[in-house]
Amino acid sequence: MYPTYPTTSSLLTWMIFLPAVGIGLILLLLALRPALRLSQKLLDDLSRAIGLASTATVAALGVHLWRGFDGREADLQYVHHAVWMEPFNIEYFVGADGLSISMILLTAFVFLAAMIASVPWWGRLDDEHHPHFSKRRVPAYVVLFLLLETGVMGTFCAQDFFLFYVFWEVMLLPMYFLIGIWGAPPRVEPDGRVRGGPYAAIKFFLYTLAGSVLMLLALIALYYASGPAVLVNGKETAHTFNLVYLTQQARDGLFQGAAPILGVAFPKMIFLGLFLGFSIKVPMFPFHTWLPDAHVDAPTPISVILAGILLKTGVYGILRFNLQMLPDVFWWAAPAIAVFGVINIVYGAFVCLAQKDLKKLIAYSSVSHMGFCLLGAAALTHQGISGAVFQMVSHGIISPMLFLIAGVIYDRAHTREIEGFGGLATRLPEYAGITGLAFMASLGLPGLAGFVGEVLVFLGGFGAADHAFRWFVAASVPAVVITAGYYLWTMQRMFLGNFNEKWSHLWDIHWRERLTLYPLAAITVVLGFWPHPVFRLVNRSIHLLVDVALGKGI
Amino acid sequence: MASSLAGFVPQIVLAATAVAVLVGDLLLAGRPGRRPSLAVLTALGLTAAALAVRPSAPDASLFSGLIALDGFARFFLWFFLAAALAGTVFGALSDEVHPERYGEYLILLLCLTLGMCLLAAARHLLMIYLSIELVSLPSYVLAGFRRGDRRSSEAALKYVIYGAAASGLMLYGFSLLYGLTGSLDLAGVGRAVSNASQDPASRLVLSLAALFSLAGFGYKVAAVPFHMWCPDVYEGAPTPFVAFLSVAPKAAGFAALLRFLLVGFDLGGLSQPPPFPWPVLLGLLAMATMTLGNLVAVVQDNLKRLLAYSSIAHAGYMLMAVAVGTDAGLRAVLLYLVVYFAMNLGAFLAVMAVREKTGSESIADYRGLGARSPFLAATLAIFLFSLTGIPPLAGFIGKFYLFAAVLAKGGAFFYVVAIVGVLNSAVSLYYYARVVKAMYLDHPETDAAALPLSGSYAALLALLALPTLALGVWWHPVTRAIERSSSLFP
Amino acid sequence: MMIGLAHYLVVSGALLALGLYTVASRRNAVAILMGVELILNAGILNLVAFSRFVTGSLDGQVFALFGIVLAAAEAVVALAIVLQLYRAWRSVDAAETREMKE
Amino acid sequence: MKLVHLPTLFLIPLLPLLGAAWCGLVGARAQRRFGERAVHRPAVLLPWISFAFAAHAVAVLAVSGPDAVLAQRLWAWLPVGDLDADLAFQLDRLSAVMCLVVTFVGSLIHVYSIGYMHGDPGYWRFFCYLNLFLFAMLVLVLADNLLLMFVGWEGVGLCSYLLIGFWYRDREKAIAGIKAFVVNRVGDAGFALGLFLLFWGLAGTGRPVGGPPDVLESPLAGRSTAVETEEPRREAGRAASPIARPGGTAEEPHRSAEATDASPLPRTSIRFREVERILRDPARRHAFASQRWLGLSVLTLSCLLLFFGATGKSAQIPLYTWLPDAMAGPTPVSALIHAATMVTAGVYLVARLHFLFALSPTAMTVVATVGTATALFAATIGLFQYDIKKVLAYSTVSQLGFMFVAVGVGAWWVGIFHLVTHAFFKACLFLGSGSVILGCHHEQDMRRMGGLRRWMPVTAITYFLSCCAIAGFPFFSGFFSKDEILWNVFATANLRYASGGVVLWAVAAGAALCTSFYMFRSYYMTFTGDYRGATGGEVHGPEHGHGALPKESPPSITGVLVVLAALAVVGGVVGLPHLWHLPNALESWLEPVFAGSEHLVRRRDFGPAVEWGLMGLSVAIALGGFALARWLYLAARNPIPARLLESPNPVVRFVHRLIYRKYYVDEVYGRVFVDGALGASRSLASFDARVIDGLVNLCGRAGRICGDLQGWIDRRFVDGLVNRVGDAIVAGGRNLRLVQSGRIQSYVAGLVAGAIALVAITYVVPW
Repeated sequence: MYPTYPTTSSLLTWMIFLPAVGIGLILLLLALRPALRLSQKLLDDLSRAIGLASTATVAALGVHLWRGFDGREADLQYVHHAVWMEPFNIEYFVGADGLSISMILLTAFVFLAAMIASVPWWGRLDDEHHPHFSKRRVPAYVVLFLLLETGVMGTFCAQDFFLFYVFWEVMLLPMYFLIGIWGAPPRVEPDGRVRGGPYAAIKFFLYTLAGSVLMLLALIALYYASGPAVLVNGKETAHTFNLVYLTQQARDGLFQGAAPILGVAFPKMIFLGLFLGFSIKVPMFPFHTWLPDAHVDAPTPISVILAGILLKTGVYGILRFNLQMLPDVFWWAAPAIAVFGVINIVYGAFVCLAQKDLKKLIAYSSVSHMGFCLLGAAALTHQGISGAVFQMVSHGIISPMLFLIAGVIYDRAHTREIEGFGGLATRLPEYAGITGLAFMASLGLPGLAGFVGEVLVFLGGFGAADHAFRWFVAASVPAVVITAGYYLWTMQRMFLGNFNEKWSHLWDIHWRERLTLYPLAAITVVLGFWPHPVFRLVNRSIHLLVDVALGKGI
Repeated sequence: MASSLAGFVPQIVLAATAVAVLVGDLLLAGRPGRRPSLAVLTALGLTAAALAVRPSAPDASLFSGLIALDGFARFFLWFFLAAALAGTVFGALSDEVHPERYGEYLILLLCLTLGMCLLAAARHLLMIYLSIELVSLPSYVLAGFRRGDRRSSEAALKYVIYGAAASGLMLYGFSLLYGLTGSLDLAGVGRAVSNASQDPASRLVLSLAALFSLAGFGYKVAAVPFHMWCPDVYEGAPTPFVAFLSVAPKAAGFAALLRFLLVGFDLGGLSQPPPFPWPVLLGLLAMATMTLGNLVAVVQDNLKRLLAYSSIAHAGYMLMAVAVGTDAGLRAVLLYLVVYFAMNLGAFLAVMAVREKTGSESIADYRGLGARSPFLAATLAIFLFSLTGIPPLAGFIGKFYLFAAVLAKGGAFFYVVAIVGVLNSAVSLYYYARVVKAMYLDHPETDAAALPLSGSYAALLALLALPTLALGVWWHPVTRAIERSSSLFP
Repeated sequence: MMIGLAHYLVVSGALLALGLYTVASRRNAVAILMGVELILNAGILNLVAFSRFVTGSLDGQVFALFGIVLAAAEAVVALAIVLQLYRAWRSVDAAETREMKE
Repeated sequence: MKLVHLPTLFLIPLLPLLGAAWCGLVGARAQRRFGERAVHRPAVLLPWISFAFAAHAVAVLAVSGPDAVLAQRLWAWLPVGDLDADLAFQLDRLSAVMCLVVTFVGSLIHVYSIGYMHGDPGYWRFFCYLNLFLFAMLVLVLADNLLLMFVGWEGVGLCSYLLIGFWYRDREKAIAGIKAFVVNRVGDAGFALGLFLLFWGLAGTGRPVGGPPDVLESPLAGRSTAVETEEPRREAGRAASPIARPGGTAEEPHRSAEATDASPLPRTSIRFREVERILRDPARRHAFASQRWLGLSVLTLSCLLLFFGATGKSAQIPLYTWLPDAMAGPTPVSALIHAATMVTAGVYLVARLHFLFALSPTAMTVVATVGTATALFAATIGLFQYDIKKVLAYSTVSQLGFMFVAVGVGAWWVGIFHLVTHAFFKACLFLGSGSVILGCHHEQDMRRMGGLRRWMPVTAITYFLSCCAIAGFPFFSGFFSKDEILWNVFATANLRYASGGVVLWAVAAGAALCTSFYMFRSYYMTFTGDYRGATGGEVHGPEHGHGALPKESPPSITGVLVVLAALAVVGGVVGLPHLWHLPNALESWLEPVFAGSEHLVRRRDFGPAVEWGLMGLSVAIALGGFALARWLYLAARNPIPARLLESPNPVVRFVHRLIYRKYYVDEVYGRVFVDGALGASRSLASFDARVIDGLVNLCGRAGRICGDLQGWIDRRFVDGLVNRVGDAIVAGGRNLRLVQSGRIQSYVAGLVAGAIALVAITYVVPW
């Protein structure tokens, strides 16, 4: 029988539900508002403060987690384990292993940055004719924001499939409203199509839900195929949602025996069902088209979260479920995944080259960079998978920077048309500098975080057992050149050349923006030369994944 | 006989309440406070009926086998009483029920409830027919309750004709069944039907009998192809009644159908070969129902009509689990009915509230509701997302159990059914989200004045939103209760 | 010759068919209701016939009695509704009284 | 090989980084507050200190024996699987030479920049970039593994981008920067692929040949490596690198001393020392060379890919086009980055990987051939340029070609030798040209100069001396190195085609001739005759206080020129030819580095007579070029050049235009690659917007359409069905009008039809 994981710490639970506490406080304020006779402004400021406090506390707990986590231990740590619903053997089972820990920490910090970016304090804000999103319906915004953090954090912590699914879906609703309400107002494109926040929101929502309903089926089917297990309270059960057990049973070949679904072998069908859901989140070509719309029309902090965190949930799911639970099928599917990864990389890069909207360019660059994760994971080598995970982290640091940068210019100029600018470096030197750093990091300049992930992915991909991967790498390496091309070109069009007097009213970045940008920049540089903090946490567990997969693969 | 009466107390109380209301309505005519006192009286009666149920009574059959007294019946008894209570309150709130005629409304409602209670318990073709009629006749009247209103009377006419034809077909089906099996008692039917199905000659008769009978149940649950009355009636009938109609009679239909199939046709599949290909037929019906419901709902502009189609779709989801025929399926349906009770009634209540303020049910007039009446919009959003089946809302749990039952059954056919099902719930998001979008993301071009929500509405919405939220994370009590009430008297 | 079950069934089948045809073809609401009555009677006739020829028990006939009563009740309700329809529409033409449609 | 732990090694690259940080973070404010002093004092001082540390390190190296290597390991950088990329530095005799050159010339040029950049608003930025460049270059030189080298490799690329586009307000300059970076990246892609191929090729030798890497590894073994990623010193990988981690103890070094050669070979590695050790092992070497991919031996392929990277960085065919444009940057930059240091990185790479290249004659042949071709090609372009910096740029490309020839024929030390001398005289030339440009108020066209010797004597003399050096006048530094190259080319037998040596020698000699010619041409056009430049103050930058006429530059500039010129003259003594039976310092210094590969390259032996003859020939070439240039261009008296330009002869015109327009290579590249990429991107973007999104929306719309359809079915089809049912009921459907009824009837008909349909279905489905 497999080990049952008794509760060792409630830290993760706190990290998940502290935002929920914040929500409770804000709702309480709203309820008591007539009694306390709070002015609108006071109410807004209070809710902002609550939001900041909750996210900051979560980040602090994250630091504690980071210091306490033992990377040599491949097993789950900080487990909090209790029976949730007897009838379906559903448990509340959260824990962190090397795979989730990096994402948990990333979530904690990116959300803090995003929260800071969504308050109008500590800086000048020119919004007389453009009402700034951070001043509209603030309590609702903060509530949804915190709900989103709960969902994401839970997704990364959950070790029970049902729990995972619940958190996975919890991410949807707040995102829908955050994009829809606080995003760009509806507008009519030149070609007559109506775009804008509402459109992007519903598109995102439908895409993701379409993916996740199939995941639901896979989840249930997996449950009924699973073997006997033990709940944490010692009760013997016939089936289980417990990921640890499911993994063990899958590796014991329990699912090969299961009856095929519609003529397809059971594990493969499950694999596909899960993979579809995750690959939409990644987003994998050709399911990526929700991403540009969502990123462009979401308010800055939400784009930050979308790019920094939500995309990672897809890759995380692929690693956590498709690879960890069904390694043999993953082995079978790896070349296809790699091909899609390559398409993401190259295709995304080329599409970037043609973008005129800064935010859209960054969005497509995300498509390109998430391709690395797919390629690296598919390579099934230590370097590849470490690279994929590190790429998740680095992209989770860099793309928030990029979106914050896009937000900076949009808040001032109320446009993101790259062509419209020019010579800004003379007027906004600090902004130009930080932008240059972010761009360089994103184009994978050695010595910055972006490089580590990319080079490891390439190296790992090149060493894959299947020599076709050498071709995949060779095919995607030129994309690096294209990436350099579009970033430098953007740099040149926005900041270099003659200063466009039209923008002489702009002002350089202020303290709120520094507060978000400089820490991220610092992390980018540090991880570039000293990625050890990440590898220390993740390598052990994810290498075990690969080894198992390889053991299966032969 | 006495023992039978002992087990029959709740129904008697119900009937007595109806009479009491009738008398009270006459006595209180023209007096102030007539409506509230009647409402209170009804509420008391319903509570009394609910209390009169003996949870621990052993399963038995009353009145020489006309009525079953088992957990199943008990569950539905409570369910219908609760629904009736909701109907009472809704009627009291709504301006579509004229205060002067509230008494009539209540009487009809109570008779209807009585009919449903009998229907859920009926284990005899005659009893089924009688109680279905007892459900139908007040429904017809209630559908046309708004005198002089064209739509209302049109709805009533359509309803009555359709319903009469359907029950006529069912009667014919019953008669054939009687001829085939020589018994009107469901258990007797069940005993005889399997060997009747062995003889090829009688197969045509059997399928005629079975499917004509199905027409009767199908029209109660509004399943394709017996659904066509549904949208028009929903649109035309007074909203409080529609809310009630979309939940209780549907549930009654499912109760009757389940008993009819499980007892009369041994859907559980103990006897091999099964007497009739119900799983496949119902599976096909389920797919057709949910698909049609969802797809047509997409193009609706009137929220009531949209909810009508969505209720058709939900009937499809539940049929899916009925088709499975297993115990898990049965429980899934029951759980789903509970969840559906909360979220659907809530949605209709919100519609009533908006109609009261804006006098309109078209989605266009929901624009900006999120700003104009935050609480109302929030609760409506909760109900709609729950109907979509998104965790952590109750609707998700309901759907989860349904799909779990289907996949547990397994087999290529049911995998297809399940896939169609989930795709449908993805589609359903589209039109539910349309409403939410209108409320939150669109801005009204007309006046954006705030819509103050009356306390009673707020309280009721909260009351219904609470289980919709709570059951999403803690549904254990309900499932435990259902465990106990899934026992069918043979 | 002896009148047997078959004859009854044929008649009831014919009644059913006629009833359905009436319902499906007539525009006048009252006429449609008559069609419904025909359908009901088809069922009732079956019940009587079966109880006489197949089972020999009386429950079929009891059922028939209930059926007749219910048919009457239904007719009452339906006619009332038709009256109301007439008040509202000044017409009992089912083809004209259509406001709600897709 | 003996490893010596030197704890101060990391300071050599670190100090310039500190300088860069200072200038970048507080430089702007400091400049506003305290003036330029606050910027350039630290920025110039730190490089000198790091030069001091470099000198100290070299001294330590010299005293600790011929095969000693200074090393320092800071921390594990990418400890993933078999990848042993540490943040570690090593200083062997090869990198020592580079390190000295870089720090010394670099520091000199910092000094020079004080005067040259005086008054520029971006003063702080300039020194920030310059320091950053030194940091990157030193990382490149001192890296102990390929991946860390790659960091420096791209870092210098970044700096050159920043510095070329330093005056970013000028769109042309910014574009030139982009071009430099992107072209370099193309090369870097090759570098990376070569690195991967090398790494996995070696890994492939760690096990039965041909077996796919990693797969045969049992999960257990994988687990063990995974375990140690936490404690990143692995027996296989690490034992060979017994360098202390930070806080490592002092006995580390001599524990390493006996450990190294004995320690078992790692499975694979990207650290130079380890790779060399692996390739020394005959079995592993054979296994490595016998792997094939794409029909080529992995060995050759990785060499070629790495060399492709080198061509990018060192501006060789086909990736040389960025260097001439790079002249858009400030002149000190051109001197430091685009003449002395960065562009030589490719040569350094090949020399650094001598043990790899030496194994593949094919790769060596490619290197030598490309080098020769570039040398001649660029030299011919240089003939007709008028922009003084363009002339120097093309001469740089051509000189780099010479260096590649040297390393390509296995005369690694000679390549390095020429690298050093070239660093001196080309830096001097560039700085001289910079001084000229400054003197002529930012005029670069030689046709608008002339006679400058009168006004700027120091510049003129130093420039002339450097010209002599580069042309290869006897006893000037360039003479020794270039002659050595030509001799080695002539004598090589390592090329893959018959008598290759002689052919290449001939071509190289031609290139040398051109070099001598256009260098003196530039000298005479610039410094002799009358001043043709614009007199009168109209072209003044406001920051120049002096008058209209050219004027000698400040001492911070001329001083540097003098130093460099001196070195350009005497620098050759480090590599005196054997022929003269004098000690050859450089060769003997580098001998231990290349010892392992010397025996792998084949060369023919000729008597000293031949060697003497060739030496005389090269002297003749140098003098010939000089004489021709003097005859044609001295004081612009000779009318021939003008007449040649005017000549109506189409052939002459064509040749002239062809060469003047640099053989139209830029145009072709622009058409093919740039426009190609842009076109592809545009089409893909529209594809994305239209097709894919379109498809998805289509699905969405399909749902809607189905919905409408369903509604439509409710409306129409049911009625239609009624018609059919009616037909059945009413024989032949005579009175259809009766059947085309209102909705209720159709509903009921639908009800009946549905029931009947279900009955029918029961006949289809199995019971």
